[in-house]
Amino acid sequence: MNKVHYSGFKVLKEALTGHKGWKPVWRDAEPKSSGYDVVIVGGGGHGLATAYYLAKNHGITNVAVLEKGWIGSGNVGRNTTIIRSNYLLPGNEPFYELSMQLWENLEQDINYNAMVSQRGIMNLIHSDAQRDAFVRRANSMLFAGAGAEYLEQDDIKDRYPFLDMKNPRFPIKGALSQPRGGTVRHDAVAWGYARAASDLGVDIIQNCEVTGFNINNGKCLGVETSRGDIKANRVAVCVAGSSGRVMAKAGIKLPIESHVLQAFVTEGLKPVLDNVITFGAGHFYCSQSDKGGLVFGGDIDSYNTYAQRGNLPVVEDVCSGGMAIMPMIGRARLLRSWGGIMDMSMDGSPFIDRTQVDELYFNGGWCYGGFKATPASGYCYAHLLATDNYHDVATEFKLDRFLRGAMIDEKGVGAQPNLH
Amino acid sequence: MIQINRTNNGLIDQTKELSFTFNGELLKGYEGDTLSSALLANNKRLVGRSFKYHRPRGIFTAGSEEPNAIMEIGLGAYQDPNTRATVTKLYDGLVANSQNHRGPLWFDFMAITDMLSPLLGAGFYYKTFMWPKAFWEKIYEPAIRNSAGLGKLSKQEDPDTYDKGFRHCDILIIGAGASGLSAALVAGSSGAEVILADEDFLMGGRLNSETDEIDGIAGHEWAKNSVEKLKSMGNVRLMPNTTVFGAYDHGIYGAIEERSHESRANKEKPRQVNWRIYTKRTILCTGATERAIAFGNNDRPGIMLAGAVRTYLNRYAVRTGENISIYTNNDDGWRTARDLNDRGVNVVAIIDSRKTEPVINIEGVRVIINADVVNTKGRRALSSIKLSNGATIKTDTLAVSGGWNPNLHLTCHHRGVPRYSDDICSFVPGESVPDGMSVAGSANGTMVLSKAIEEGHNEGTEAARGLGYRVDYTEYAVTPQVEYNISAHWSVESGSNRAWVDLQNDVTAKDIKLANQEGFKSVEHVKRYTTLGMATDQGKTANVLAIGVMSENLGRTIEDTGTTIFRPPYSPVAIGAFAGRRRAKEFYPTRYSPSHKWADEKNAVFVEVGMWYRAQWFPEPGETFWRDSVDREVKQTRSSVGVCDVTTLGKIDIKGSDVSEFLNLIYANAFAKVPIGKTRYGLMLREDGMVMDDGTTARLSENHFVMTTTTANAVNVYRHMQFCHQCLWPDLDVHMISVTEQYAQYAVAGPNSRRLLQKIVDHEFDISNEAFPFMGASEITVCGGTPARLFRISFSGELAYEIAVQTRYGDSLMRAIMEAGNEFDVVAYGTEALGVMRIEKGHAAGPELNGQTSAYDLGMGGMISGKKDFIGYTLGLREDLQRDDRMQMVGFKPVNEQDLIQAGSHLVNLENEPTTENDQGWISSCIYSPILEHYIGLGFIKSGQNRKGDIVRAVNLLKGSDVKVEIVSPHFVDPEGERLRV
Amino acid sequence: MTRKALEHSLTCINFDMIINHPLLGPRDSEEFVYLGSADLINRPNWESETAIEDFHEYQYIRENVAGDNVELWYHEQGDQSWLVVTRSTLTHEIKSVELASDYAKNNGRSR
Amino acid sequence: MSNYSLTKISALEGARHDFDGLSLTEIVDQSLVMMAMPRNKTDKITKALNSSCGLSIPIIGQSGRSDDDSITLWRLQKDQLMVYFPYANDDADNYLKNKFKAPAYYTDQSDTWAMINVSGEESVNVLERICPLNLDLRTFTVGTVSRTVMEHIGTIIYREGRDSFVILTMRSFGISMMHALEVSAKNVL
Repeated sequence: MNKVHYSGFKVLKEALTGHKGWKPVWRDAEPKSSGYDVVIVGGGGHGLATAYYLAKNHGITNVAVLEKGWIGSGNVGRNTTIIRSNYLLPGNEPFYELSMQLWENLEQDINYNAMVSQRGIMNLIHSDAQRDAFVRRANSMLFAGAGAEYLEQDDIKDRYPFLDMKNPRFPIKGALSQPRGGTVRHDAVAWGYARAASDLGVDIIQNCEVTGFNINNGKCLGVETSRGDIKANRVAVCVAGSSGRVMAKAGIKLPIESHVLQAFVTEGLKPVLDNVITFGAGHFYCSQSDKGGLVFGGDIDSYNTYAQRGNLPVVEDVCSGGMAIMPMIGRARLLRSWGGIMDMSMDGSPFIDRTQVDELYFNGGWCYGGFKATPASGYCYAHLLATDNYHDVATEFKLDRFLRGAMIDEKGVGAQPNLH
Repeated sequence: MIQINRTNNGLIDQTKELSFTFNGELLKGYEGDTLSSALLANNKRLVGRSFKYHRPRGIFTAGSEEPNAIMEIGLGAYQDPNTRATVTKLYDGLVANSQNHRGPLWFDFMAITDMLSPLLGAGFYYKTFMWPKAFWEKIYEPAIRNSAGLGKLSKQEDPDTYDKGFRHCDILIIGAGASGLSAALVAGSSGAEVILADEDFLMGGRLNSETDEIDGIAGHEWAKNSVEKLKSMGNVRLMPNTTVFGAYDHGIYGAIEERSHESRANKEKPRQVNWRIYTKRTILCTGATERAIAFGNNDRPGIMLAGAVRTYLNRYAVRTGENISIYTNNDDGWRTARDLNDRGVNVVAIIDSRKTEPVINIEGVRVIINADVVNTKGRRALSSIKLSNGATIKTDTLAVSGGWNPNLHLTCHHRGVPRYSDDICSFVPGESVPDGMSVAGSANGTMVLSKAIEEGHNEGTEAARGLGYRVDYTEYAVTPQVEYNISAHWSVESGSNRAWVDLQNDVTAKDIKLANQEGFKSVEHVKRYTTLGMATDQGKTANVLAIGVMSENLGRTIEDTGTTIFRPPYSPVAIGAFAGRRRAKEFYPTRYSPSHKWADEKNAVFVEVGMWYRAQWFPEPGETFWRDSVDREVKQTRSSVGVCDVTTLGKIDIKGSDVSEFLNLIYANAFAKVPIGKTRYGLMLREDGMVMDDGTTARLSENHFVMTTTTANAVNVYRHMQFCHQCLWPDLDVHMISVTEQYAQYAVAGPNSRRLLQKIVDHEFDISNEAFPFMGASEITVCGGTPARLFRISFSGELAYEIAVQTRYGDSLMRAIMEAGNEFDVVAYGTEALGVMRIEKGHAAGPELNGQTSAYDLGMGGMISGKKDFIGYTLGLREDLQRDDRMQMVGFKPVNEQDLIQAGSHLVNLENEPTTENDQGWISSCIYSPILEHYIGLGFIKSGQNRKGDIVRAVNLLKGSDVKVEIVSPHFVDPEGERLRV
Repeated sequence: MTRKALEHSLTCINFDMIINHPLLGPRDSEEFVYLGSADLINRPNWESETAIEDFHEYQYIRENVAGDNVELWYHEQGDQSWLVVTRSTLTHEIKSVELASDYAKNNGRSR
Repeated sequence: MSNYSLTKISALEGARHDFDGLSLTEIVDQSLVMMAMPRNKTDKITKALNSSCGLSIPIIGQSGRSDDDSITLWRLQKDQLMVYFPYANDDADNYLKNKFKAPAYYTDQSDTWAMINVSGEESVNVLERICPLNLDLRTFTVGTVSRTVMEHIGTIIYREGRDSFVILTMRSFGISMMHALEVSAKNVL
């Protein structure tokens, strides 16, 4: 295949020659009858990243990524684009920190501008109890080398004069900031990984829905799809919100429920917000995209659903959260809303693991933290698939942890997915 | 100043002149105008600049689909960015400014980007700006962000208020055009509860824009009469100015009612009301939106939709130019020529892309059949057009019609998929629409007026009958049948000239082609790669056109190409409207305890705890620092007596013959045999073995218990108990009711607490240590016969009681206690002193009961009964929860007593560095103990219960502190618990 | 804990449907709190040999069906009854609603 | 005897607000008692209520009145009755226990609730801004009683008459509820 290297010069050259030289960003491949070393089920961010790192880090290139619809049509295409590594528990923090480091070098690595923008993320603090909890979290971050800063009231007021510092409900007493946090152009992550993986020989097969698994005395030999059977030495599922549906075809039940998370964007506005503001107490977080839209979200709709749509009270709840803390947004208009299906696990933390079926592997349970995890998820999943060993930062994401009582429950709300 | 483009008549009041300004220029319009009709009347053609290339743009439509004429309206904090001039009702004093340009509108410095456009094609930014690495955030991105975006937010608090409301009906009719009105007339006549909503301030829909006759009178007259008829029906509610923006589950619809006219007159009144409409049936009569045709330079001011030209002419009495041409691929375009001609406006030419006979014969108008417009000229306004046959025509306005697209958005809000219809060359509602919804009129693809009216009537009848209403009203309005013929025509080969598809986001046919060439073949991919349809108009004029262009590129049927998914809102909604009243203090309701007024008089400093306002401390004169007050409150309580309002604790009355058995199942410790008149501490676990809550439960009589929970968990614990009863043990005779609000409850603590209470409690009740020992509970009377409950329990570690009276006496009892306590120098203490004393005593609370800790972790493993089933028993036995190297709760004190320990610090062994690997635990709670006169803390450390005496580092990298602390017992004060029992 | 518990009690009312209460008729689901699968009614026997495995399955493993889900809703701002609702997770259509106490008894729960 | 005596205060200290077509008034000196009906006692209770004062147990969502109209029964829950009646003393539960002689568990709830009367021809127009229930007279008939949530506050609403409602919220929320009603009135009237 003939690769195209992206650069300013290339863009200039093409501009002068009518853009005739641009090739498809990735090859639209047909399933190989000879089969694959690894078949990855799910052409979202995690699946495409896994394919890329299998090829790049482990030299495994006889790989297919199967996507039911069009690549990036899942949660990587519908989220609030935030990246951060500000976790509390040792089971999580080093993993998300690896992810952050991979984000920091992504564009040069895959030669695609995903607009990784480390504009900083700020968690607002309103009470002493909340401050103590955030100090504990900040130290987890600092112990892991992720970086964290405490912002005093005055710093916040100077940077964000439009925040309601003296809100009678949520007086802003300070904030925990991770300067390395930020946002990424979400669709571009899928396209960039697809392009890089495709260039290394990975087959990306769209409109190819997995309808079953070919399992013979406890061993997975391949998948049945809407485009015929595909042989595979190893099958790696990572289908986020569809985890329950897909794994059921292999007869596997999971500690996961599917819920919908809505997100919202306003009409385009001139720059007002230069970082990510998280207002946990009011269920609201917000950033501004390069196009000028305020991108914001809040809580999940809290009932099991596979319907990619939410309902009104969440919209109202999230917007009132926004009004409580930045009352200037009252006259900004909500332009679009969308719903993503979240694979909510029983402790709010993910799985990257083998299953009871040989050669069938599972990656899921990302809740609404999946986007920021994309690079590390692909990196560690590829590591497990290639070496059959858990990557050092992903040793806790096992499916049997509830049986052992080794939950990774950041919020401490227990086995109730809609509260994580 | 005269409005040079204003003609006669129209549905406006030309006797009521209104003044407004556009970019500082004072202009006039009339009552009934929109901002756009008034601007056109004043011959304002250039009204804005495009998003990406800053191209000069003019008014393109006459409705909510407007891509170009979006402005900043209002001043200061009242400024509304991105407001569509086409739906803004003109009012006296309106201030409008164009947006997204540097320098004056007529000379935008940013127009340089238009010159660079070859570089800036679809997705160019994904391919560059990567070197050098650091430049993206420092240089490229800020530059992009500043040139992107549209209107400006004022950055001031929104001064307007908003409200919310709930309405219910049998039949919701969305859209008050011909079909909507017909549906409403018949549904209304049946007696059904009907709501008729329309986004326009004037009901009638297209009838107000056209010259059709209905029942022998002008269509807009018929609409007016129909509205009057509906007004007279008690069971019909008309909601003009109301946009139904979303279809939600089970017949719930979201709608925004615009009331700016009211809020401008009276600032107290809401600017908008967010209605939640509950309906059994819905009839969607939202009409259709016209689309353009993509040809070279089709974006110049003066090029607009043919239907809009008619709207301005017929409804607003505005001619959009002096020499107007029409370019169409359907019959409807010809009506524009006819209407203009009838009103004496010069029509230069009609260009029809079809091989067709003239649809309407108009004297002296040049008709060019089977031809296309390929290019246009005119920098800031259209001057001429070039045709495919080589001819050039001078014209100042080009009315374009590419056909009409049904407004079927709401049929897709439950992810229904529209179907392509060759008859109208557009998408029509598909099989699956939201339950209870039907569609009528042009929203359903029925473009012929007479049929649309019939359809509305039939759907109205159907809906009413379906709900069991009788329908006698069978005649419906008649109008001459006018056919609508169209042949698909999406884009014109226009060589090097750009043909615009999405006017607001500057997406051209070439951009779509490039996206396809680069492998973006799904309509969703194209949308995301080119940003097509993602502007404030949500692609209302662009999407279908783009799908047509894509299908041509890829040689696919339009059906196969499909559409993107329509999601709420139908048109953008102000965030303030969704928030409604929930702002500032009104974000949540507020709960006040019975002693609030008294505490306020005592200058208490309050904190919000689960909506309750609780006193944190009571500053005395001269106390400047909060800890002065807290230390005093603690010392005085421990040395004599203190009083604290604990009304906010959850209280649950539990009655029935099986209560003991029930409590034994929901508490981890034994509860089968609590004697009457005794209180017992209870530890409640979640099923996963983690601690959920703790509290005390007293047995007042054989079948009557009263439980207390923590303030924060009151609701959850009650819910959990209801679950256990109704879902797990339904046959137990147990009846629960919350009495949290029924009783005011005060803790009276300290060595003198008994002596104080003896002055309050009626003397027939003996509360001596012998008669009423530790953990006693009793129903008594106080202050001369007022019923009360007395419990001898202690959170502070002192001799202490909690006394409860009916809330009506709460204020009075607090005052009485304080008065009776004078001789003991009684002190009122708040939640901070409470916190200090519970930490001195080693009681776990919020920071320790954080949902991540088990009874064993908290050192309460001994309480767990192994002899019974209870919630949390079995899963609490899992191997990892039983490991003895888990983090266990202990106390900490600084090795150097001057040192400050900080909550949130992590713990590492002396020889180790602060890293994740070396992390041993953390400090959960930390206070200065006025009794011990140094800081003490509670926290969790691996194997803590066996490490008493060890010295470790408490590291807080965030605040740069690192102190040596000793692991000690959490019980700092009176570890043996002697004081409780005296 | 306080703030979290407050969030808990509020996040739980974040949905909007109409639930046809067997005793009260159609009610906005904003009055309800959602828990999850009605399997939570079938609490295992603590004395069984495999108690830990059974409780693990009971507490953590979910059918997570794409289709009709039998689930528990609590009418907190109503009559405080727990309901067993059969609802499609694909369309949100509600097929049936019954009192959890009846459902529990029919599934052999007593005391 | 103790030397102190206590004086009682109602939740809203007798607040009253009048608007054009609407008045909001705190209801005082009314008592509210919850009767929990043990399993298999329903028949006995039914008989006792009837013989004591001619009350019959209404269906859920409805109310019933005693012969002399003084006592109102609200049926909000399967195994519970709420008794709403004019009584100002501190022993409302025992008073009813003795009056009814019905074998139920009686719990005084008089101080659990703040009680507000909303009356006037604008009542429904004002209430529709905060009340999700359909208050159309044909649906929410006189005598209908229901629990719901208004402005995030758990509420009981009882229709006394065509244009007269009783709104109950937990006592500590009383001020917030009165505020919500005033704002509705200001926005609408």
